[in-house]
Amino acid sequence: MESVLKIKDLSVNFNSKDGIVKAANNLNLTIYSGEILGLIGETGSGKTVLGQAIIKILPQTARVTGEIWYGNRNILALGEEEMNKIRGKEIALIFQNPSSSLNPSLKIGEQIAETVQKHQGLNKKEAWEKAEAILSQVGMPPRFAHYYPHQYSGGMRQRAMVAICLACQPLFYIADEPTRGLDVTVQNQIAGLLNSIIKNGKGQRSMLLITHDISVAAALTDSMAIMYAGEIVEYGPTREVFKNPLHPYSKGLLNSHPAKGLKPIKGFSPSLINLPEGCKFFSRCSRAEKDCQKEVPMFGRKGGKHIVRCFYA
Amino acid sequence: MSKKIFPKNRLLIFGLFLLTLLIMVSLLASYVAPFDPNYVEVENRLNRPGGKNILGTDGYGRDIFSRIVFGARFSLSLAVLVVLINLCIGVFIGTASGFFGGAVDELTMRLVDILLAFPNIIFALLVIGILGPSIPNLVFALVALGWTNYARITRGLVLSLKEQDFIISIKAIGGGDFYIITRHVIPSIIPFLVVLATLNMGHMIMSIAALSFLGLGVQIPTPEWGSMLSEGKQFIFTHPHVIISPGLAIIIAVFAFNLLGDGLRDVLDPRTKEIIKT
Amino acid sequence: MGKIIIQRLVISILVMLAASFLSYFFLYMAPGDPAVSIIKSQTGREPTQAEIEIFRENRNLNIPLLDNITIWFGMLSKGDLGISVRTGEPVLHEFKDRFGATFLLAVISLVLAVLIAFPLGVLAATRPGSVVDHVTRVIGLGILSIPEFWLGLMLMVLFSLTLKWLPSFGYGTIYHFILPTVTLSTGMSALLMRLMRASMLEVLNLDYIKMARSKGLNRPLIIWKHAFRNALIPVITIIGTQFGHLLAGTIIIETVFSWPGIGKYLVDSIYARDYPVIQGFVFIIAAMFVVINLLVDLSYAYLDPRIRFEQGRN
Amino acid sequence: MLEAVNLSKSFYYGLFQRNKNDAVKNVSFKIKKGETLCLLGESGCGKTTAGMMIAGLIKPTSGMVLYRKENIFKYRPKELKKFRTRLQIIFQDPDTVLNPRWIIEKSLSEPLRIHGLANGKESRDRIMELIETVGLSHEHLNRYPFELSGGQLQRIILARALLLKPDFIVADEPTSSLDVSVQAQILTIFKELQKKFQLSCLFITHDLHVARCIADRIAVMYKGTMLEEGNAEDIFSNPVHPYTRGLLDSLIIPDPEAVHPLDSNIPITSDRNYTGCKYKELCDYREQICEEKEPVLKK
Repeated sequence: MESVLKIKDLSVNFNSKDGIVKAANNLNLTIYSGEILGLIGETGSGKTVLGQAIIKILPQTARVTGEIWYGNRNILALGEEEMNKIRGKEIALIFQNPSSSLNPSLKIGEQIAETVQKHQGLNKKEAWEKAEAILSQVGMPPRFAHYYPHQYSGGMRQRAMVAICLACQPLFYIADEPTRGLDVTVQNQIAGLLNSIIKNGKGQRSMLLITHDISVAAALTDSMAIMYAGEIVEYGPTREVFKNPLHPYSKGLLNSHPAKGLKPIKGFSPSLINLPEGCKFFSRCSRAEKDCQKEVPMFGRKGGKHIVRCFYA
Repeated sequence: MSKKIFPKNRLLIFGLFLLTLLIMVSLLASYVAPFDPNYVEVENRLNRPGGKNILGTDGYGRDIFSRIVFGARFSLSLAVLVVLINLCIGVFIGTASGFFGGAVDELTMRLVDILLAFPNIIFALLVIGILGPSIPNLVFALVALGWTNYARITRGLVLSLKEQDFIISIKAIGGGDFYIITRHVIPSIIPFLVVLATLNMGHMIMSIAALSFLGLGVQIPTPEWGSMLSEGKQFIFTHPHVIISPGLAIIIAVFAFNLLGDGLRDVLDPRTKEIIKT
Repeated sequence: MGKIIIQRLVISILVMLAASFLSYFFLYMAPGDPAVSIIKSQTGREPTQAEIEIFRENRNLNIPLLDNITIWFGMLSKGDLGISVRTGEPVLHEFKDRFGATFLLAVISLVLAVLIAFPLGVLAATRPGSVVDHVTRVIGLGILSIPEFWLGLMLMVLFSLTLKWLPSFGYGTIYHFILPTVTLSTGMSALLMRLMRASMLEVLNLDYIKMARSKGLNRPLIIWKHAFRNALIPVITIIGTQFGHLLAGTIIIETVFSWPGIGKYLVDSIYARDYPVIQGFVFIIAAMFVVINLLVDLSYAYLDPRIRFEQGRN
Repeated sequence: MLEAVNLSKSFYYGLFQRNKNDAVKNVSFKIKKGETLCLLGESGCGKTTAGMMIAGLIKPTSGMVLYRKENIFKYRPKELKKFRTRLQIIFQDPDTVLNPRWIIEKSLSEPLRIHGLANGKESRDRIMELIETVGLSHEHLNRYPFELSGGQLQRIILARALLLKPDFIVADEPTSSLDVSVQAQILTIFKELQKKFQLSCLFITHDLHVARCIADRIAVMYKGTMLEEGNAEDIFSNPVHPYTRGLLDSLIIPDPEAVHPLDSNIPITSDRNYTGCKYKELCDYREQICEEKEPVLKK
């Protein structure tokens, strides 16, 4: 399989009054064409930062180091102008919380059309026609193009968000918690929509699905990476990770789901400001030994593509 | 980050410094002022700044610096008085109306809407124009409309607080209305009121000065900044120094309050929760 | 939408009723006999009993307050605001003659203020923490601390007296406009600039701006189409409420520059205790203020579709 | 223990209050001692309003809430204050439940102060005991709410709720703003405490997974009405109402081997008030009678 996006040693830090927030540390990740890669993590694991780093819309206070290779271009080295030719056209970001991510004073049709106008050089009328076509593609009547976001329900707003991202038919999608805060039935619909976008892409389209919800990850993703305290602790094909989670955190995370036993992990996640030395999961881990506290474990390969960052897994 | 916050705090501290200076001056006016502010010396009229009268003398030969110093006492205490009365009325009505809602709320808020629709100064002009210029009338004119803004803002704050879980949860624990208002609601809105009142101080000083300038506020022989300007207006083309320094005094006082209010607003912003603690 | 207009109209009518009621109420509370003071101010001597009686009869001062108000509303419904004691002209005429000058002064100042404030505010907001931002912030705060009438006097001293570039007062040529409008718009633009900056800063931090960036739109488009429009909404409301401030400013500025508008006339009438004029003018100004507020609400609704389509919640 | 009888709440809005919105309509249920009833439904179905009425914080338009056979809305102020010690409520978003300007200890001891039970050492001992029961330590007492994570705050709130030794808890989505691993912690503690103190509970949630873990009985709500009520196991193994069935079918489970019936069609429903069954627009089994009458609950 061909790789679409290669993330190499990516670190993201923020300066804050209380110290440096290490939101992401030395991330390495490859996304292959045609696949949905799930990035699973809880609040404060740094997963949202990664999505915004790829498309370079982090706030100016962020310090980003490393490389993000998109094809033969390193995104982190590109200028704003070149980036604007990629954003929305080749890489699209589906935001969490569509209620605040849609511009309240512009019609949905306009919000889709402006992207098309910008990237495909169409005039306003053609762009609007396109917008209506895209809306029906995501299962909404074209007349909804003339409505404002507040006239949509929560689920429809998320659809509109997907429609905006779909406007220029990009090949790479980043979906940031697309199902958070939605009702069960609507969650199912949005998951189905995202799945169909990638699966109908003839193996050309791929997606980075950022989520905290392991159910959604189980249903949609081909492979998954689990993040804890700014680091990826485990990566592998979804089925294997679920069948045989190797990292103690991954095990804990899966087992704490109500449908899988509701067995809690003890302790609390560390703050991203004062990260401990060595393995970040040390203090909560039942299998930890002394050396875990001294150095960060490297990734170990456990057969095929399944890798884990733990000395004792 | 620290770099961004620094100038803000510096402005705040500068405002505080100016204000302390003003308060000291007005409290110790009789020690600071070199002359009696009302001592008329016709042969010394309209002296230019310099010499024994630092800021010169006015049309009656009175020492301008001394008049400004005593004027500070007058202008500041009058503004403080008006702001405090407004604050008390406004907070009382706003809290009652926001917390208990219902028909009383509906009525008071319509009244506030109506009163707010009146331009402040025009209303004051109307009141003073008919009742005649005097200090009680001036205070009445500025209070009659002034409380509405406090009431409106307090009500808004109380309304949004009332819906917050932490207030509802106290209710669920068994806390009564009086307990909730005095222990949770009022303390939560105090920072906002402090900012509002501070910024309003500057506004009041200017309004009082403007009315006095028109001859409708503090009356002429009294050393007050606005009335000094009103008196000095006739000498503007011959002896502009008569109106320059009282104007600067107003600017300094208003600027001090504005700096303070603006700085406090940044510091007390509820979104920067960390700061409230310190 | 219709609901809002109806609500506002009801409030507007109430405001105007309250305005006229208040002006009457205060008239009755006025110290001393208005008849005496008015005749005195006209003739310059103590009035005789007969003169007072005639005056009272003419001015309906002998009948009770409520009846008097009814009469006034009756006149009002015919567009009659009474007759100026000072000039003997109908109040409405006096108003019409002077309104143009005031209106021009207010509108030109407002336009000038907006033209200065909006670009500066946006500029400061798009570069938070920069030199431009800090300078505009401190200067803005400083300008807001200057009393308008004093600024007017200072400009007069500088440009008319010292430099002799511009006329110090009066009305007529374009040069006469410069000092008053500059004076009025200075404070206003500082205020609007600060509001614009704050509003813009808030909007620029919202998710939909990130969204617009992620679509590959370029910066000017994001700032003006996505951010500015939404940032404008709260500023417009303030402009509406500031109109009262502007009117108040006009009154004082007109006195300073001897501008032949309604403000100066109102102040002169107050000095002369010309009650019908005070009453009538306050009423008209309140009415104007109400209309402006109504217009602001409408433009607000135009800018913010959430309000335009509001079906009524609460 | 506690009984809701035909609870209804309508909100009126619009010019002259012309429009009416039935947030809750004729909801009835009983909760026995030590039992957990789960009120299950999607956002906007009226489950929170129902919970607030049970807690006596919203007055119902009609119907009543019986606590130990007494209507709580007929209580005199003194009785109501007593009732407030018997029933406690836990909110969805722990970040907003404590006064942001107070340290944790002050907020924790507040119920004791309100009811005049705070006597220095005794109150402190009770707080210490509870704070350890919920897995925190005394060092958390001197912190401000913003310094603690959502999970820690929810533990504090749990401790505060138990301070007055209540026998009934209304829990309104207590874990829906928390991460899965934290949710597991809170739910585990919650279950332990419930057993230990013999608490009855009305547990409001939209999460079927959570409902399954925590409920003895489940009541399904949709657009303000109750569609189905029964034992938790029965509801999950044999749902009767088409809506409940649809809900269970659309549930995504955390198992990549499972077949997920993802359905990307969206039904567009209207919000208007209408006659007949509330679910008719989406129902596969719709018939003429559904248009005309609103069905009533039957065994």
